[in-house]
Amino acid sequence: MKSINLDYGAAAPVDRAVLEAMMPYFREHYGNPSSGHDLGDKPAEAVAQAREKVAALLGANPEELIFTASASEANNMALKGGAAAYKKKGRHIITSAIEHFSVLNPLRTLEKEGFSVTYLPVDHFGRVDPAQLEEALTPETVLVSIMLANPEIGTIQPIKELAERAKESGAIFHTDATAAAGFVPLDVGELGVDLLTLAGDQLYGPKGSGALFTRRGVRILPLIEGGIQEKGRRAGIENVPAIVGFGEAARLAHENMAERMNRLAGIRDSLKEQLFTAIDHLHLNGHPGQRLPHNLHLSVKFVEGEALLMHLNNAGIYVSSGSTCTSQALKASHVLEAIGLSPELAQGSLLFTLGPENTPEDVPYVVQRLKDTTEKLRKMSPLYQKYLKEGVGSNDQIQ
Amino acid sequence: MKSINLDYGAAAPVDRAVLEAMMPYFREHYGNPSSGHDLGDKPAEAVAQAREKVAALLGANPEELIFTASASEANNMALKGGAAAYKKKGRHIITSAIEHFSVLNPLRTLEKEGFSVTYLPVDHFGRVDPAQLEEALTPETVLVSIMLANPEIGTIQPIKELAERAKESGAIFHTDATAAAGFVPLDVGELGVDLLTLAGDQLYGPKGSGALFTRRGVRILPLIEGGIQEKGRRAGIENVPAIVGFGEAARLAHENMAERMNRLAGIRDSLKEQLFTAIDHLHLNGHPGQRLPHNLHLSVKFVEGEALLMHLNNAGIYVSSGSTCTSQALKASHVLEAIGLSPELAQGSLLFTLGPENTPEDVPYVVQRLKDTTEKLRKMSPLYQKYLKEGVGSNDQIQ
Amino acid sequence: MTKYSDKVMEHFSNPRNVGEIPDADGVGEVGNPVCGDMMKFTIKVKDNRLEDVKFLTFGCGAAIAVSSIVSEMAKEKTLEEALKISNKDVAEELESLPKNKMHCSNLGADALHKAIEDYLQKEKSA
Amino acid sequence: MTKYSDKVMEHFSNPRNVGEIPDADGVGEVGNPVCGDMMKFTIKVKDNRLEDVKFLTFGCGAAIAVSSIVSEMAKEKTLEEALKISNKDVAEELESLPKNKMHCSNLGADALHKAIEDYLQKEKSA
Ligand SMILES: Cc1ncc(COP(=O)(O)O)c(C=O)c1O
Ligand SMILES: Cc1ncc(COP(=O)(O)O)c(C=O)c1O
Repeated sequence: MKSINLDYGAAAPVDRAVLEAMMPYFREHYGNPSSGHDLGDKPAEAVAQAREKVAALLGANPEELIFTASASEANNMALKGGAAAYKKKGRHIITSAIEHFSVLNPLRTLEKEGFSVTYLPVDHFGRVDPAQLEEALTPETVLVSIMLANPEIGTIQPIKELAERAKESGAIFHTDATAAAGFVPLDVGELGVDLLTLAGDQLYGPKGSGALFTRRGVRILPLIEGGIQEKGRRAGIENVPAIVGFGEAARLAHENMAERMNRLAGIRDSLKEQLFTAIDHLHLNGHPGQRLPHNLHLSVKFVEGEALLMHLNNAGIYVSSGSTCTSQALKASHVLEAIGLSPELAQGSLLFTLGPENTPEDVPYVVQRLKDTTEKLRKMSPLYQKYLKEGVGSNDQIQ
Repeated sequence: MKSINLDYGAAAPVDRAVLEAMMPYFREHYGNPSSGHDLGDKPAEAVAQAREKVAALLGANPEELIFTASASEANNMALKGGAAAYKKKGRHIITSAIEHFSVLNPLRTLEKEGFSVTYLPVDHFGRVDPAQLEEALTPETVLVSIMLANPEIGTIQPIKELAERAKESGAIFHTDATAAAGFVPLDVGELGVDLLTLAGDQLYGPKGSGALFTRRGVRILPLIEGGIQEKGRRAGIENVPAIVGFGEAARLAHENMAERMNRLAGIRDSLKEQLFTAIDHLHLNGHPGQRLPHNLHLSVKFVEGEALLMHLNNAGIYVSSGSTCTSQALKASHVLEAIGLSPELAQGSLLFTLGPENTPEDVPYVVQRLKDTTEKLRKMSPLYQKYLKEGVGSNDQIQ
Repeated sequence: MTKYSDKVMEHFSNPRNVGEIPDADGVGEVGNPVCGDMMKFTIKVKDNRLEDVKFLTFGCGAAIAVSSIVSEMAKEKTLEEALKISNKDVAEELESLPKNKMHCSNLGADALHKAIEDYLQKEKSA
Repeated sequence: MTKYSDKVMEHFSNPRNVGEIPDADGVGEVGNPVCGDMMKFTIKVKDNRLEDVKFLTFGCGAAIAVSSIVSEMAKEKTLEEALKISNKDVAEELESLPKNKMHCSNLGADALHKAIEDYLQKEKSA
């Protein structure tokens, strides 16, 4: 049977070259980088080199990187650690309504601890308006956290403009670049951000690798305290193979950025065109231009996402959905709600994240299967039957 | 050249079978365990199986385990999360003076936040006295954290007795079993602990794997918030290969416990005996009987640890020391201070942690090299020359 | 993938009694797109028996399978028997459902009962 | 391992002038075991020159190498020249030391100077 993954945002295989780079650090150069003897030398060197490679991807200094075990950890550290470090200055934080839960949930906790948080709305494309940020900033605002690109609808934020506003107001600016790093050129200098989260597993590196860029001079309190690894900013023995893999994945992403972007965007665009040609009543979500090259997000009107997903799954096609029923928490995507998508379209949402194993040849098969599935499900959809009879329900959409 | 690692506590190679078990999860079954499609199935199953294996090592229920990326993370979560969950009940915490920094440093932070912390002393063997714990407990005490075994001096604590006292007083009991798990039979039921930290890399599993046992009904607030992985108790995509490796390492440790203990203790005992026969003025640290089977800790009188370590290193023998100069923070070990070791003996301390690649045949070579090195360094030691002349300085030790 | 039993998967893949009876004797609708599931049952009654049962469902795999199974269970039953089909009966018939999908098993019987009540209501007022 | 230069490693492995001059003209001791390093320099003076310099050191690799290098630098120098040997001179001679070991480079010159001052003190009171 065919197996076509179109959900690489959920997980991607570790790149072959990356895994090869990692292998010697499991059993051969297994030492502790902090050791006072030779067994620590190779691992320490390897970590230093990986730090340089990840820094190069971001245009950062290697010392400005703190390695973590995940993007979630880096986000928690940035927000809780930043809030703790600057709380004497003020207790107001600004974020957007479409952040990942590893940003939103730490902020909920900070709210319980006496911080106030402003959740900026986004437009129908999922963009935060710098003017709205400017309005929300107060002298009490110590931290602003707005993601670089949304992993679901793919929309890329005007980070440079947003960071500028924060800086003018004297607030620290954090951006969660987890979905973007490796797929969009990034330069922390140009962006003007103070803190930036990324993860290795999103750019074909290993799970268990993440980092927080922390601009020199920006203070955050550590989340995991103990030993003096990462200069005391994140305790625990370095996960050397994961860090090495992260470094190599970052190097490859940096070197092949343009080629990867073009290849992925090419397949994505052809998938989009062919789907919209083959199937009626599709609705594109996210920004038409300012979006991740490997991301396509649409709603299949009149049907529900889990049912789509199950039929596609049985045809060896793997996607995800922001529907209520596909979420383990049984809540429709907060991102789709924030862009003002109707509940019905949110239920029929499909997320495609393209990755290394996709080819243009995948497209026709996927289109045919989604067309068949959609027809089958619409045949039993009370909403579609109503639309056929009454002609309503098709244009009650905001855009 | 020979290469004899006697510092496996710092890092050990991933067991060959463990690495083999991990391999399919990097590129083949690379999916996200939370996915709504088939790519998540194998990874989710593998994580569930690993959870059972680690639980079996501890006599715990699988649902009582929260996977983390390190022992440090688990300790931080236990202490900060436990303190936050129970702070309405009281703000007093008890620990010992010889805990790992990933326990001590979070407690320092909690002190800044208004908790008061009692640091129980230890005797010359490094043991906490249950009667002293009983005295220190107050109705305000919400948390007690005492390690199962010390990674440096190897001393094993009377955890069952200590946990009983805490329980009687209504406090949650946490034990850091990082150094002990896999080398000492553990049963959370019998021990009566509420929270227990362990790490995969200490038992020949991969770096980046750890867990916190959390007894059903014991509440701790999460450290890393976001997605609902680990039932919302620890966010971030599961590091599937690391978790699989941890599980397999735990299974092997559980199955081979007695054999491993005997083998390691056998080599350790012979190393100890031959060293004490060959070299004068050695001083055994830690408990003579209640200690980890793979741990030997001694002080070489009149000489400094880093110099010993460097000479041994050049002979392909890798050990560590609690001396000032071998610590990156330039502080002598707080553990050696807590057991009342004189500064001079602390400087000359050597830690041997035996591991999988050690054999009885290593012993004579190590003994000969340490003897040569000691002689060479004593020849240039002002303390030794003074002792030779005046006969003092040899017995100014407490034990 | 969400772990459904073979029976649920079979009904999801090949749902029975899909559609809408044009001149139905009773119509029952439950749910709405906000909560993710919506079901519409139409029934044809003859001699106090459910001569025909059809459904339309907007919803997840479980919702579709539940609709199909309920329609099968109900067909040819007397109205009294059909009204007695409980959520528990449906759940049993399904063999198993993941915990977070259990609410779907309720929707099916609810929609069927609504359709029957609609028929009885019309009968009364006729 | 802690990154020492080749020169430091060479002196650590083969320290020169180890020992204690039995009838020394001057003795200088610095440091103590608590801070981890302790050095004792003994000197023999002839015609205002350091005819012999010996050291005993309890301490880390850097401390041993520094002692050895300082003893070599001082030997045969006049007392005035030897007193001018600065921490900076020692550091340069060592080629490099890890940052957290820089304090060791100070100890060597300090101990030597103390030994010379001890000699000068004795001369004065003699
Ligand atoms: C007892 C104990 N606890 C915690 C830790 C921290 O482990 P990690 O550095 O893997 O987080 C160690 C490390 O050796 C340890 O020995
Ligand atoms: C934008 C963004 N931030 C954070 C995360 C959290 O990543 P992880 O689960 O690896 O910690 C994700 C996960 O997909 C993400 O897309």
